[in-house]
Amino acid sequence: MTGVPAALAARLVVERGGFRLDAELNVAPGEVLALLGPNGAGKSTALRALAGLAPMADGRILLDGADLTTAPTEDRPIGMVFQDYLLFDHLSALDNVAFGPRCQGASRAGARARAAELLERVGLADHARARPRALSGGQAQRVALARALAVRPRLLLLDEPLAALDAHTRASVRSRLRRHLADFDGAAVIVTHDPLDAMVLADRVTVIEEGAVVQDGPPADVARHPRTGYVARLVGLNLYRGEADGTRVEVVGAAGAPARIAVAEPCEGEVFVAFPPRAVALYRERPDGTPRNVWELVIDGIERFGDQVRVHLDGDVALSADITPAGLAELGAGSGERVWASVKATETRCYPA
Amino acid sequence: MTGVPAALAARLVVERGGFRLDAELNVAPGEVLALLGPNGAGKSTALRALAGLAPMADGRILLDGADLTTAPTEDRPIGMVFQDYLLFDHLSALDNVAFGPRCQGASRAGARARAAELLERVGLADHARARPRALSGGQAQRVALARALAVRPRLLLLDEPLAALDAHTRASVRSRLRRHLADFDGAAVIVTHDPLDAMVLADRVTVIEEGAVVQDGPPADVARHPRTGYVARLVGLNLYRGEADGTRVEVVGAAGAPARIAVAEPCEGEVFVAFPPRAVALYRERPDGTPRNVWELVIDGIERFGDQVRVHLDGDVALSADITPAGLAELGAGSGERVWASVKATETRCYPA
Amino acid sequence: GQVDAGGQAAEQTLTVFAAASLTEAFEELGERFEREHPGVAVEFGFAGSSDLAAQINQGAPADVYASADPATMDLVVEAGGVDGEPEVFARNTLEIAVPADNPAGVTGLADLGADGATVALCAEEVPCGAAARKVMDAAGGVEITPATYEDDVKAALTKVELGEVDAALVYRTDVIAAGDAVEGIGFPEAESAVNDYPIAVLREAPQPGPAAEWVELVRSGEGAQVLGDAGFTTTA
Amino acid sequence: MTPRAPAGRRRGPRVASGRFPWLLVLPALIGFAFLVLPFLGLLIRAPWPTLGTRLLMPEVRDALGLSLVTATIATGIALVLGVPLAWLLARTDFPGRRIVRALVTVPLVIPPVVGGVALLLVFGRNGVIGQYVHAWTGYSLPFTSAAVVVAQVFVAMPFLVISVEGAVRGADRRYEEAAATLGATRSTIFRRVTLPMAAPGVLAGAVLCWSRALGEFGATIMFAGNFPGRTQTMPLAVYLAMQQSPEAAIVLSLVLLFVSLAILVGLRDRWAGVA
Amino acid sequence: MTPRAPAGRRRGPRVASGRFPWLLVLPALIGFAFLVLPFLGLLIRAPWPTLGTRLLMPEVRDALGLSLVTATIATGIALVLGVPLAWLLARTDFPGRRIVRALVTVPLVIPPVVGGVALLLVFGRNGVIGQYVHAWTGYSLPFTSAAVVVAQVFVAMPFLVISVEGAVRGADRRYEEAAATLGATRSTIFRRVTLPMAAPGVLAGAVLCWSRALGEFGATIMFAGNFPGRTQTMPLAVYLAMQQSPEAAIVLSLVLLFVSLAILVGLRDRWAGVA
Ligand SMILES: Nc1ncnc2c1ncn2[C@@H]1O[C@H](COP(=O)(O)OP(=O)(O)OP(=O)(O)O)[C@@H](O)[C@H]1O
Ligand SMILES: Nc1ncnc2c1ncn2[C@@H]1O[C@H](COP(=O)(O)OP(=O)(O)OP(=O)(O)O)[C@@H](O)[C@H]1O
Ligand code: MOO
Ligand SMILES: [Mg+2]
Ligand SMILES: [Mg+2]
Repeated sequence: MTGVPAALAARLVVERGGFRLDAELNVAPGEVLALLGPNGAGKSTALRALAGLAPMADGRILLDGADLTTAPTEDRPIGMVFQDYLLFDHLSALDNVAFGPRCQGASRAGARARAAELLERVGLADHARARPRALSGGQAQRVALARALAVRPRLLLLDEPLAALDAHTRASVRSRLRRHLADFDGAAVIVTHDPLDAMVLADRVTVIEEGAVVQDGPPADVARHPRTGYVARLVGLNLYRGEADGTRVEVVGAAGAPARIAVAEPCEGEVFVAFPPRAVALYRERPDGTPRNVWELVIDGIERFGDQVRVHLDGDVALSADITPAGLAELGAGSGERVWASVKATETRCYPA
Repeated sequence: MTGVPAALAARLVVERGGFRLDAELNVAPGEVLALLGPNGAGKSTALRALAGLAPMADGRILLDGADLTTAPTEDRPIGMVFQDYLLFDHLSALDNVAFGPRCQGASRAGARARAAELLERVGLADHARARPRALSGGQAQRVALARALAVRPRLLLLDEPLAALDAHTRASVRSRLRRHLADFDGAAVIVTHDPLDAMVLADRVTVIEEGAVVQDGPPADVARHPRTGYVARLVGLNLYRGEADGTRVEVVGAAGAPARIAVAEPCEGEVFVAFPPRAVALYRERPDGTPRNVWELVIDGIERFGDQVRVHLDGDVALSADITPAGLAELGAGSGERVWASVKATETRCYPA
Repeated sequence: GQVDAGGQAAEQTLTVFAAASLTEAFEELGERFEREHPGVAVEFGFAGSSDLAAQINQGAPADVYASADPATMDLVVEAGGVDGEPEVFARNTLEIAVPADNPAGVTGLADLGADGATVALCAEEVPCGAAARKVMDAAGGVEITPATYEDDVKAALTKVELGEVDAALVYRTDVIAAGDAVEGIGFPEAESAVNDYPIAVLREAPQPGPAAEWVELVRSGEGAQVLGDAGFTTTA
Repeated sequence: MTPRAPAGRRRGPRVASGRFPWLLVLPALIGFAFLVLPFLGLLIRAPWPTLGTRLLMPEVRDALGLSLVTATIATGIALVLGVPLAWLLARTDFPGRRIVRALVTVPLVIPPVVGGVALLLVFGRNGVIGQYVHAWTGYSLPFTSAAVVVAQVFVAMPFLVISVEGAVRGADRRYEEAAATLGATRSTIFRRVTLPMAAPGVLAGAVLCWSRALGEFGATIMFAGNFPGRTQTMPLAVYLAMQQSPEAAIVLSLVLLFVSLAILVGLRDRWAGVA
Repeated sequence: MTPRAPAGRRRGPRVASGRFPWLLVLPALIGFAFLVLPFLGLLIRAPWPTLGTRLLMPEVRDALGLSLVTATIATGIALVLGVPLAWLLARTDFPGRRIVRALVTVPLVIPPVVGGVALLLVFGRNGVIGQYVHAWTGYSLPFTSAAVVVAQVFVAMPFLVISVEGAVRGADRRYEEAAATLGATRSTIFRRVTLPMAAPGVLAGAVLCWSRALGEFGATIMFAGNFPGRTQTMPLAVYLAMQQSPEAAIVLSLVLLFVSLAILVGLRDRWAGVA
């Protein structure tokens, strides 16, 4: 984190119950940060701390140079979308969205006009007068989104803003959100479980696990060089950590026994090795030929996956393989059966740990 | 719907405000039905009607032959996961799950034991004593899932049970849920926005749009032969409706002007034509060669999409194309520019409308 | 402002604080007073004597105080609130009140001590209770164990009217006010506990002139007649 | 009185009502019967023929009017002062909050007549505060219509404060957090979020306060005196009627009751939450 | 009394309190001052030296004990009967529900003394119901300690019913639906979901009810009479003391007050919701 003057520079330390969050978040002006992490990692807690809703045990929040660490919530120039929406049930959708502008001193008519415009933008102009309870889950979340955008925040905090949206609405709200975020010169932090959201919307990704930052970088980097099992699964890669010696990497296998993976480019020391599931070929019999990585593994589970089939395998090296339904039929093996898996060394990527 | 004795046979008619749901749902014993549809289509409303929480204007609910149409909610052998969880905040996670068994007459100890087992199953044994407010969104949803399963329902109703879960938990809860559903000889109806959930979990898919059933069938059939734009987008296909005459299909283009698509297998009359985005090739100049479908289109938007790039195009025929980032770089075109798109006739599928 | 019978605005308002038991008699006298003193309106504040004493001691703007009990009058006198000496203008004596059908067949004080009769007495802290104590002592040790020591004479009387008690020791004025629902039985020992009603002009009276005239009216023959109709014995 | 599913504006009605909830309905019926039986007793015993003439008496009309006006003003004042107090008790944490909350119940526990004495001690012409007011302005509060209102506020406001506090405490705080992120100050949050959410509780508190003010007797007669047309409210008129006969008191009480019932029945279920 | 962020068990404390909410705090302070100033007046005026001797008087101890016991029993009865009644009013829809709700407020509006008369008319020896009880069993309710409790329940239960109804009405109904899908009957839902959710409101209602019962005077004296040790509660003792001097009444009132304050301060913020 050098050079770029950060719009948001924060170290968040929050303690609650047995859980402790200690994470540093930095977002440049106009940048969108995606916060990824497994359930219970502390993503919502981090957003709450940024909003001034969770007390910080330590740390500091700087936004556009101003210290917000102890600023009360209502004085922070933020907009927030909550994981469970929290729409005011006694107000119509329109008045929910107009609430923020009203608080900022807009006239009733002005606030409503802005609210109407934002509802239009999220495709809910027809539901302006509906009460939140009369909205479907997806509609409610779009109103929440509009409500947060209505205050023209300098820091936008979004807790899974697209989770309740159907595929189509999601794509369209996502691209509208992206356009809005592109115009936006403040900082935005968006929590999402969908790697696609992160890839499309975010300029940078910060991954939190158990309250601590485990990885941070541009989405493509993170996708290509996952550093934890969680990230690897998220971006759909098989990931291993081991000791490299040239093009041979010694990794710790699933059973604890060491296993070896051949890689294309030589590397040294502590490294990660990753390869995509579709790079794995499966055979009934031990294959001959070029692939230097061949393991005999047991099928642990089979899932349909789009127009592919994902086969989970266990053994010296645990991995997932994506094959076609036709391929699976040809293989003629089911759960619990032993098969051979091969991966070409050129399909693997090796990078320092 | 013939032959199979339905565990659930229902026609649901619900009217609320300006919205009307009129849908027939049939689920065989042990079968899992996925209810898909855009936001506001009436999926939650359908589940509420099945649970006896929304008054039916007409229709009928038969479960295992018994008429539940007018049965009070508490007498229906159902388990339900709500879109916003609705966990009891004054009870611990454990007692939330034990609530149902207690209502069914289990002893306090027995109910707790069952609850503990179910929490274990959803991976939350550690959080048994936590209050719902102290749980993260994903943890809360897993507790809700356990609570619904705890009553050993004959009809399981799940409203987006996996939406708040992170990729890893999602995969593991999904496969555990699948195993549980496999053991389950009742009927299950699951609302989801994720086609993957539907593919993995469901035996049949019913698609609702604007309160009416628009498509129904095994997941693979629905995925292969979408009948509405919503379903097509959901399963990632470009879909058109038109008049076939042999291998030429006349479709109504985006601008209302007729366009022509060449297909491989001859068909006649009203048909759908579908092809996947990855079957589309993009060129800066008009390509020569075999593809008989070549259109000049305008780039409407570009999204990163996993390790691919999805390009949205508009013109005589609106379509999406998936290409590699390298391909996009080579194409050297951005939003608003004109490019040529080609699709091989053999990549298209044609089926009666 | 106050409007008198003639429709002209009253120039003066005389404020009389009086024990609630005087309500009917004083209202009647008030009408006469206003007739005789055009330009003066009489305003009453009826409440329990002790409430009134407390109000006066806290600076209530009253001209006259008529109490049902010398002890409460003394509270005001001790606080220096009275102009001159209080004067007794009426007396009240106890009677035995029984329901109209007299279910317990009460004829005299001795019957109240008998087993089986449910009796209400006033508590000794209030005037009618103190009087009851005196008559019991005078009757030579008739000891009545009541079901209740009422703290308000009207509460005792109401219980007689409703037949919840067979008898109660109350004032003659109360029996008369209650009409046919209650029968009063006099008894000789009552003479030993006559209750005096004192009246006084107050030191901070805003209208000392009319106040004195009011006291005069109450103590006049005219006043005595009205009070007598209500069951009081009078000094005039 | 069979409980049916409500036509609830909020959620749709239940489809069917299920097993009849005797465990709830039975005690509820007993409780209701207990509260209204005495009322029926009064109705039976009331001297109906005299009711008409009573109603026409100007003193009764004056007293009734005064009661309604003062109780309504008192409720208004109690809302303005009491609702913020309820908020303070429910939503902030200051040293001694529990003691403050308990102190709010003082006027409930204190016998009203002593309450009236206490008011005199403070606001009377010789009172702790009243003496200065009187010395400087010549104004004296007791024995005026304003004193009636003050006595009613004193006696009835605690009901409002305590029940609104309960309602505010029961409201989901996360909505207040959401409002704060939208830039709402605590006052705005309270006015535009907390209060509408707690509306049913505020209405309940206002009904309690108004009814209690309407029925207030002891503090009023002590602090405001018993002057017809100025401070004689219905309960005071009832007290004087009681000097003559219980029947007269019953008639006046019934007049007060019917008017208050008519007003309460006329009130909507909820005032907020309806566009 | 600066409002700080609460240490709320439910949600974490706010980080900072923001602009000081004068709009809320100012009226709250005025309201509070208004409620406690008279109390301070009493404290100033109280004849402290006699307080000790008063407290040692057995009649005072008896009256205090009786007051506490009867008010607590009355509150218990009011909870058992009144909470279901509140549910019926808040959660079901039957013809005339509004009228029933208004009728519940009858005992608030009726002057307590008339309320006592009404109780006598129903439960007295010659009462509508009481005469049969008396004829068959020889039992007569008035003038017993039970009658004190009955009078208190009659006068105080409406406060509980109305404020609990407000709280139940404010509770989110969707949780009740969730409970129904888990097989809970309406009674179970009420007991295990609605009631805990409305707990702050129920507690508030119970506090109101208890305090009102503790301060109840008029209906008690009329229905139960005044017999030391049996039916003489503190307010009755206060009233009698008032007949002799306000000071004596003030001392007794303060005794009652301090005890009730001690008990209310000792109460937890919430009884439910804590494991
Ligand atoms: N009030 C609280 N008291 C105690 N622990 C809490 C509290 N709130 C949250 N936690 C714990 O803190 C951890 C982080 O919670 P948080 O809500 O930030 O997770 P998250 O990353 O948002 O997860 P999800 O993706 O499931 O929403 C969780 O383990 C949770 O149980
Ligand atoms: N109480 C109500 N009153 C009026 N209209 C309502 C009510 N509840 C729902 N609706 C409307 O009914 C329609 C269907 O809502 P429903 O919640 O069933 O949608 P859904 O398919 O579950 O959508 P989502 O995927 O967004 O959750 C929506 O248009 C909604 O606005
Ligand atoms: O009201 Mo009195 O003072 O008992 O006559
Ligand atoms: Mg979260
Ligand atoms: Mg829904």
